[in-house]
Amino acid sequence: GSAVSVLAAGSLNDALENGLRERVDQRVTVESHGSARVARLVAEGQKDPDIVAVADVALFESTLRPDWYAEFATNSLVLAYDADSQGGRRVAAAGTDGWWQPLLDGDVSLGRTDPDLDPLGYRTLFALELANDHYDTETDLRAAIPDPAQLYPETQLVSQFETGAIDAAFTYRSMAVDRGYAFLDLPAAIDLGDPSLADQYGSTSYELPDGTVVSGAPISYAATLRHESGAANAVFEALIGDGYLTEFGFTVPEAYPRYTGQPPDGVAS
Amino acid sequence: MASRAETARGPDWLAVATVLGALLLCYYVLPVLSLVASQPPDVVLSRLDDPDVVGAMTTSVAASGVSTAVGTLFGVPLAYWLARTEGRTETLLTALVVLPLVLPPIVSGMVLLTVVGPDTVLGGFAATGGLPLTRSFAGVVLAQTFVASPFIVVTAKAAFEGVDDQLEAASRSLGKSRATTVRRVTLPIAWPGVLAGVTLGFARAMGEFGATIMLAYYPRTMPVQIWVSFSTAGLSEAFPVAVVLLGVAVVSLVVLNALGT
Amino acid sequence: MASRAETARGPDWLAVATVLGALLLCYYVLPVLSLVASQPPDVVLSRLDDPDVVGAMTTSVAASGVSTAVGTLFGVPLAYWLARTEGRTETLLTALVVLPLVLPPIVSGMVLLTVVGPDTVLGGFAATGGLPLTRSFAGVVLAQTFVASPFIVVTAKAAFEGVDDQLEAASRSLGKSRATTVRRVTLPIAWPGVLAGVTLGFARAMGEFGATIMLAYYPRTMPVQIWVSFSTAGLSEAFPVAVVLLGVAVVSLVVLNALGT
Amino acid sequence: MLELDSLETRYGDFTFGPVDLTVGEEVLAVLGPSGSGKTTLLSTVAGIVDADGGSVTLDGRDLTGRPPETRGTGVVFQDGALFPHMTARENIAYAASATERVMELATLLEIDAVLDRTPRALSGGERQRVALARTLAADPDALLLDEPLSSLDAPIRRRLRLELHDLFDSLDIPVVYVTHDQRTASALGDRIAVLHDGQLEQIGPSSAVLERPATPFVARFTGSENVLDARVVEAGADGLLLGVGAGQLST
Amino acid sequence: MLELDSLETRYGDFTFGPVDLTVGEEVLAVLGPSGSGKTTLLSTVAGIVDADGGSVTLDGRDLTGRPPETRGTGVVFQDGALFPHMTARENIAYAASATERVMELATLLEIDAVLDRTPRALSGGERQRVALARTLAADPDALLLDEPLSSLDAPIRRRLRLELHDLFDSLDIPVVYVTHDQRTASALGDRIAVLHDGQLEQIGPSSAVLERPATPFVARFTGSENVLDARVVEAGADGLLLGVGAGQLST
Ligand SMILES: [Mg+2]
Ligand SMILES: [Mg+2]
Ligand SMILES: [Mg+2]
Repeated sequence: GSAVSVLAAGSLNDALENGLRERVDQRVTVESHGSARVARLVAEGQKDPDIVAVADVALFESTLRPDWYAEFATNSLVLAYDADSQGGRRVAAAGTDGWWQPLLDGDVSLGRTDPDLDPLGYRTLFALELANDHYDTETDLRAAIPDPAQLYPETQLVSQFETGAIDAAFTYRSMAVDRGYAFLDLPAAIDLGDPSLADQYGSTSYELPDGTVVSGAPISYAATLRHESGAANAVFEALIGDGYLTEFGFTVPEAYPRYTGQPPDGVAS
Repeated sequence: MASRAETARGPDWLAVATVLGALLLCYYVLPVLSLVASQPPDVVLSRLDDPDVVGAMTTSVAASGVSTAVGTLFGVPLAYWLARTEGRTETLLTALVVLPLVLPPIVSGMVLLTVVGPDTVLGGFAATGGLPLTRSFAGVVLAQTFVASPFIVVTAKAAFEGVDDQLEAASRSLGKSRATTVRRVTLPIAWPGVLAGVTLGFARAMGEFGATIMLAYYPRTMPVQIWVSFSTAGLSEAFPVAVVLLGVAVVSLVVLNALGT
Repeated sequence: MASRAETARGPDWLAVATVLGALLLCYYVLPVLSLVASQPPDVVLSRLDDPDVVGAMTTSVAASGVSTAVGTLFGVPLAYWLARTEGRTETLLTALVVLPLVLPPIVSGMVLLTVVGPDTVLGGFAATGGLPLTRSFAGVVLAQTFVASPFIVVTAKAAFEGVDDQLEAASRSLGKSRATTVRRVTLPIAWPGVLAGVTLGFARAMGEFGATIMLAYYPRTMPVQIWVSFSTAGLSEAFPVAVVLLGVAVVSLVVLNALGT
Repeated sequence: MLELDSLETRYGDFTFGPVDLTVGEEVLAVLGPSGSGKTTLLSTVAGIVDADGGSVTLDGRDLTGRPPETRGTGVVFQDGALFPHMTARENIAYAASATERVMELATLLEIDAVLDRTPRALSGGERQRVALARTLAADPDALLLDEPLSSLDAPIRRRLRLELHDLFDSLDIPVVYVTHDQRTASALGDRIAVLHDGQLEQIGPSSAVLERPATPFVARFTGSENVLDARVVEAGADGLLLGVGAGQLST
Repeated sequence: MLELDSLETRYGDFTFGPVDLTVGEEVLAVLGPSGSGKTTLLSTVAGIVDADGGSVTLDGRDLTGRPPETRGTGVVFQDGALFPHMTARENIAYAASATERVMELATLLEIDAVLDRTPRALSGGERQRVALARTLAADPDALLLDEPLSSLDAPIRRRLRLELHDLFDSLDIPVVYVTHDQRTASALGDRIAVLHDGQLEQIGPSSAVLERPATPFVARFTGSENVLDARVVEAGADGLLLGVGAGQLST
């Protein structure tokens, strides 16, 4: 039969391409864009995939409103650094407990993505705000560290980082693992990776240009099945269930997959 | 005339021009060279064993070939017609041909989706007929044709305008149809310009990414494959594939030009 | 000759060609029309009050203007030089000029970063001199020039090749320097072709997105602004900006052609 | 026989015709200054431009609205309009049905020696000979010539004019020869038609037109010098009193 | 005085020269078949192509390696090389330092009437006259002509040849006139140089070269017919026994 089409968040691309694909017998075509774009492309009818997977549950509550969805993995923020650069080595030396100090000192060129365009962008701001309390810093990190000059579109951020133009960048753990970056794991209290800390994360927020306010929440990947068929159902099951995700830097909590709304009978059996 | 030796020389403009031209050439070559040089040949060659890369290569060459052929088949008549039309109609229609160039390819792709997408009349009709216009080879060709064929039209039009239309009148009064006239008189004279346009169009089609990714994504072309490699594994995976693309494109262009002359 | 009336007519190739050309034109126009028609004029006009859109418009026109000027200043001499060079050197160097067309623009941007990025010799030097080559107007110009100027070079080269080089020999033996010769003899004769190339280059620069977003992102050009609008608010925000881009591009192209002729 | 019936063509502001004209197996020289519509006349008859009214008939076949290639009207253009990418031989062979015909015409027009040259390498006279050979190779039912001698230098023009005269005599088809040169018109035309501003001013045997111009324009254009500008001063039963310059003249 | 000293130019397989040549205030006709290097000779002297060896001196100035525009060598090209986007007047004015010079040359070359035509509207003879006027307008110190008559029809060629003869007489500069036509060479050249395969075969006063060809090539090319292909059959003390065709000849 024809291939099962998956439209997925860019950060899932490696896991789906190189993990999921070889675990299923069905032919799968994976297409990836930024999560926000994935949601818009489907919402506005420009793409009509069998399965949609996004990096932020919020997109399933706002832009795209499927009847049901399954959360199937979490991701966390890490601070990737370029071990070949002086700034990068400073970050590494400061370690999990002190990484913010060299950033404050200004001798690290930091990169992050645009909070207006990209969940990774505002999640970085959340992490900085959460770090204030966690490390009990004197300076407000969320106010002191960000600088518009650090902003890049995601593609450019990665290219800049990989070509050594940036010493350190906030990124998803999965991405750092996929690409073999050197990175610092951040404490669970600030890395947005632990669903049990949802309330704590929720104390932070960011206002998008259109006035929408997004609140801090665990980075939870969600997927929905839009067109049921034997093949699509099987691929969906594999996508949300199989253990391949941890190999690619994701975390699959005990409670996952977790359903919101009523999945059809063929799913979640 | 003894004063001849004193003829004002001023700055040596030829040298200045050569330097300017050489600088631009360097600006083209340096990045490409840096790309090629940074990839060890064996790494590049190993990509030729990757079935994804080979598939993308095949799709790229085939789709660029088809969209160049389509652009030529439809575009050369359009160019001819524009060249033989005068006044406001010509200006207006030529402007329409340039419009696709002005749109960023991703926007072109989005807009094309509103015309040939799966839930449009055209797209739905074609899909039920077994030829889906998106996520298909046809989608790749449609995207590439939209973005690349205007170069064929604009360049071929300039070439046709260089052919004296009295030669066509002469041919026809000798009893030859317009088709024969174009084939044996106009096209041979305009050929170098038409071929230059076809070359530009093919090259642009090979490099097309934005509209392709909106309209098709599958089957993957080389630019999409580079994108996938980049987004799964970063530059170190993407650049070797880009070098393969360059190699394939150069070979194709050489073949195209050899066939064309 | 009574048999004249029976001269084989066959299919009416002119009609066939006209239909082919018209179909392609429709393929260009339909999406653009669908884009423009879907946006109520007042929605489009309201975007002209948005400082982001106005800023992007200014950046786009200014940067495309500068990169077209740079492409012309550097590219026309290169085109002239290529046209007057023969044999393998010409083939090889022309191939180099076409290479930037073959690379997907995002890849071009990535590769350019390896040459003019902030941590490269060139980029670092320029940045300390106060002219950063990325995330700056200069970055936009560099991206657009890389992607768009090859069209100027290839088209102008074809135009120069149409000028008999004996005319240049004649001019110089009349005591005119090569600069004067090019200015008063070669360029005037080749002008329509050169102008066509400049038009193509400007249009392509206006639509440039992939390399620009890699090299600059800020200041935002219209294509970047369209992308930002789409990512933050979807098609309903992006398409009106795209219509503004089309309008601005058409006006600029008309002005460019009026200035050029 | 070539018949033009109320033939009319409009080009922007310029209107050619309506013109009625019949040309038998003879040479009609159409004489007129530049801008008088000579080329429009030929182009309309040959179908290179579309007529806006009237009809063209050749040997009884109605040509109106037909494409040029089916009309059988051979045209020789002012500068030859030779195909630059073909040799002289290829130019002629393009129109000829057989190779023998090429050689035959080359001999007739004395261009055997230059058959393998490209148009660029031909002299002006050679170019026009090749163009003529090419047109004749298509076996036209009527021959239309658009000032084929005007770009030639005087000596070669005189010589080719003589040869054309003999050639036209040997052809048994209507020949329309358009020129702005009165001498060429009288040397080649059995009849002369004078064209002015898109209208036929006079038509008749060459000698008649040149000796008895019907209008002041014809007189002036064909070189008669005894035309005066006059105004009617007084019109009586016995004739007109005309004012000419400062004097008067009565008829 | 124009002096060529061991001048040599290579074009792929073809080598022109080395040639030594001195041209005073006279007309040197360079006669040779196509491919013999005539155009290369002129181009090298004018600096349009670079010499690979030797030197060119004009009135004592060493021209070697200089760009064409500083040489003072005026060139008239085979087909005129008129600038197509300029009228005849503009072509001449392009080279002239003053408007009066344009009118003066137009009168000298009898082209006053066609000054406002574009090159396309000129006859072949007019074109070459304009080209000549344009070259003279630059006040050259030497005049180089590359078969300027070869694309003209015979009658106009003969006439222009006569005029050129008088014109050259009135110029007090070296004139090098390149042609493949023996008649033109002898009509115009004070001396004739015969070029063959890039080498000077013979040079001397016109009559001498034509009457006493120094080599079989010169004899054959200048039209002497008494050259025979022969092979040495026997060489004895009293002379050679040559085989010619089927017969024999002893010297
Ligand atoms: Mg036109
Ligand atoms: Mg060349
Ligand atoms: Mg020659």
